[in-house]
Amino acid sequence: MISGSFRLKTLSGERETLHTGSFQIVTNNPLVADSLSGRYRVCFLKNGSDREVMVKVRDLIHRRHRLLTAPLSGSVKPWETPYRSIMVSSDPCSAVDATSLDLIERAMEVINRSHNYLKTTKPSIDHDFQIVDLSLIESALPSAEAIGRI
Amino acid sequence: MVKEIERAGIPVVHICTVTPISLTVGANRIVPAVAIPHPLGNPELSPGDEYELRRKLVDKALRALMTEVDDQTVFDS
Amino acid sequence: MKLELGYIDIRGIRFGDHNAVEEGILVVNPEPLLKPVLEDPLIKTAHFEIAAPGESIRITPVKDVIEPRVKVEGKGGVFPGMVSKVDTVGSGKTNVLRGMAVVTAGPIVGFQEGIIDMTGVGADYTPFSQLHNLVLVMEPVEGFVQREYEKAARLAGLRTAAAIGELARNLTPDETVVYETPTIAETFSEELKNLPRVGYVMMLQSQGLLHDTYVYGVDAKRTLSTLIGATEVMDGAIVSGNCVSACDKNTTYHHQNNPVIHDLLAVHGQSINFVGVIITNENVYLDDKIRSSDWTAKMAQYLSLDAAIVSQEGFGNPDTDLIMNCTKLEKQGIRTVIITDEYAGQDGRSQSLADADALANAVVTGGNANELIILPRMDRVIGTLGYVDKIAGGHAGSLQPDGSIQAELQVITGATNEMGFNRLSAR
Amino acid sequence: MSTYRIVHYINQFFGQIGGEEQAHIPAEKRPGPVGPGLAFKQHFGGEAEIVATIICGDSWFNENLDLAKKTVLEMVREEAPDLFIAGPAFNAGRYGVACGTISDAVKTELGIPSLTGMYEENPGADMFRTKVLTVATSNSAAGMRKAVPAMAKLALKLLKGERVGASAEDGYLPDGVRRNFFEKKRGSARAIDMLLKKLSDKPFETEYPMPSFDRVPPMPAIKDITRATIAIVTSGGIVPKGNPDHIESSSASKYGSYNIEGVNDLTSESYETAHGGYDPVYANKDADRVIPVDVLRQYEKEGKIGKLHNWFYTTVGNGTAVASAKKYADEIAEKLISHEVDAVILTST
Repeated sequence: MISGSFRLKTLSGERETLHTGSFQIVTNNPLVADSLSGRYRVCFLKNGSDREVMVKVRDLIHRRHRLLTAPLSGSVKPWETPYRSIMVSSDPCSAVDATSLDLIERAMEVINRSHNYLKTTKPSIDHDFQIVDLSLIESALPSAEAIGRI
Repeated sequence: MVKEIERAGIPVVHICTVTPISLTVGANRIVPAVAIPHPLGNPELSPGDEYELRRKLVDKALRALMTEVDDQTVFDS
Repeated sequence: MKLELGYIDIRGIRFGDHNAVEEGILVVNPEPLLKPVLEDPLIKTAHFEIAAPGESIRITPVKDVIEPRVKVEGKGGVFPGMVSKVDTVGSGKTNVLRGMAVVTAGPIVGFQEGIIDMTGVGADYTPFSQLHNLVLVMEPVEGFVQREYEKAARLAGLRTAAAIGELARNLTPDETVVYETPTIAETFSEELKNLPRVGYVMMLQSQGLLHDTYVYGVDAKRTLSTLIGATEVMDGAIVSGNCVSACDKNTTYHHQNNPVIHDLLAVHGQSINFVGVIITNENVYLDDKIRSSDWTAKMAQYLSLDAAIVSQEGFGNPDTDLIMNCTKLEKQGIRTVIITDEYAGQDGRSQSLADADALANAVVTGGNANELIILPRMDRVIGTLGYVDKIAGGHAGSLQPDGSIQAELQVITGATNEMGFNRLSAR
Repeated sequence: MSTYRIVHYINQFFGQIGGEEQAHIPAEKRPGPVGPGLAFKQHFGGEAEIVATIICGDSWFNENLDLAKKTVLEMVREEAPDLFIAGPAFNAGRYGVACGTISDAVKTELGIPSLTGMYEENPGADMFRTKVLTVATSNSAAGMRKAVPAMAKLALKLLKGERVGASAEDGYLPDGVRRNFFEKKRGSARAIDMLLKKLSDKPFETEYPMPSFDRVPPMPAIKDITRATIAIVTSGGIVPKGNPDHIESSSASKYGSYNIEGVNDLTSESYETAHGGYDPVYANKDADRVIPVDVLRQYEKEGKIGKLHNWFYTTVGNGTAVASAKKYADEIAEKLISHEVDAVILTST
């Protein structure tokens, strides 16, 4: 698989075209780490909070990585689930991606607000939250893998 | 914040890494910065080179302040 | 396309020794109906319960709500690609058991929400309190795989609704309404060409387990935005596989009775020219969002639309799809109105949406899903209250010692529907 | 049944003392209702009564703000009312500001529920609608007949502790709090109505206004930069080491002003960032990377700029969170003007 960004030579100079195949998944979900680490690059924040996952992703975006999946994926509300998995490009682009930044900042606002809510998530349903989070990030894999395939 | 200061009658140059955001918040004179964690620096450079980089950005900002604009303008060269 | 809906009004449901609709009463003999349900190895137990409007009954956790129908004339059968074989529906004649629904209830994951109260404050917020509900309560076998059990429960509901609908095949409808949609050529006819060309962009939740929607049996997340006939939607082409976000998920009943389609057809030929329906998905992968919204805008332009109504499903990242759809349409000069709901916090002071754009200047809201309500104790619970404490992580709904529930509106099935099914709003 | 006690605030005109020529009169208190207060009486249906009316000149209130607030608050306190009503002020600007100011003060300082009324374009409306329930009125006193019943109805709700409906239901200006209510039509029908209006370019009202993105015309360029005083403002959260003002790391509720007289270079010993919105390592190591004090000091010495203003102002803000910053941005702007700053370099992370 080719990774990184293609550089397209045009008459007006060089410009970036497409982020390609290579991606990483930032997660605090042990089930995602277990299930996907073998096949993909997974950055596992063990015992990390959903907020810490977002901070990690935000810092990557600041370092010019591009956000590939919606940070608030799923309709399980951020104040319900402790798990979050986000896909980010493995390699940096040439500039900070404004859309990625906008999305992560808005998502973090929602998360910040949600932490004012009472947290009573029970361990017995932990595994179900993990399964749903895994399913959400898995739903992005076919699209992510399709790119760069010729 | 850019808008409130400019509205009060003082010209503002906004040094900002992500220019689309600067455009959204309504800055009129915009100078693109280096990176979010270090808008006016680059830790990979030697201290001398980093100062030089910052000096050039400040020059650009001062030039922007001395330039008449009638619309939002990005000073990127 | 021309679809004739024959409405048979159901005024009550009772158990009996046979299955039939007799003078507006649905008589249910559970055994033959439950037999195919229980043949699924993943379903451990299944039984029916009956809930009528005004009764002191709480149904929870609700998975889906389905209106029983039967295809009497024309191509295809009910729920094509799911229950019947794949064939284009939306024309001919379909009989509808109006005033009732098959409701599926029971656990799928440990944090499920979805409450239908048949009386009290909660009943005001869910349209399903007004229906005679035949509730199919199911329980999975031990050690089930959620994804497989969701499918089993989904199909059980749809098949049961189909079996009930079959009872109406030879009945004479109480009311018959004909819905007709034009071809593209007809939208340029003499009587329509001077009316504004209006389209409907219907967004479908499509993100993974508990968040899926199926179009003719196809998982919507693996589709590009496409055109579908208004009467196809009315005739069961789209079904819900969505189990979370009770207040703003579209149940199968919502799709069958899509209010935007219904109301647009009602004024078609008078104040507007209803050109067509575009369905588009809400995926997790950002490039999919960009591609799907691009495609929506392209198709709207291709249809030469002047205006469009965009309806959303769910909360959070679908706000991004919603804003993308809206702004891309507006930038092409297509006037839009969007229908959404809000998560403005319990105090109503937070930003309502996770995305925003000045071009989205015409918004209809289904209300603030975070608003707190107190649901009084009910005499009878169908399903289990075991999830109420865990509903939405335990703090959006919690069971009080007196049996009442303090909850955010989001736990109520259909409360803030984003197709505009309800009268609820916020300012 | 005892009736609820209300104190009513009106200006010299509605107090029937006189027009603009009497606007200088200080606050005075009279027992019972006066002017519009009499109209309120019939709408209270005996459940509430105006026990006292405070009449105050608009100029006197606005020109002696602190004294006026203190005087009126004292007059209200003496009556120990259950509710305070100011106005309605319609489109009278100074009257509107006075009504907003005093009802906000009564509410926050005396803990007495308050209510006012004015036209939506009254400057007082913009300033106070999110603080005090403000019934929407027409732009002139001709609208009294409509304004009084709306205000009276809301007053009784407040007195009885009943739930306040949504702004569209109870007729007050949107106050930034989203409240649910049932519309007459379902959402899909409302969407079609709205679309038809939008299509025919008729005015329509969105049910959820998006956060606004207004623009400010650019100020003229600096003619002679070598004589200009330049100030640094940053949303990058640079603060003296230890964060003396405890600026929060996100959605900060305050800003800091810090003196840099004699500071030629920001070092890791003396400055850091309080911002939680980015990786702080680089800024903590050298805060000049966020605010270029070193370069500007050098330029000041070289005469390339007139002067580097001796204070810098710092906030914490994500690029996208705009609205919350408005309040302290106004305060910062005020300080900059009073210090005769000619231009600002604003840096964001």
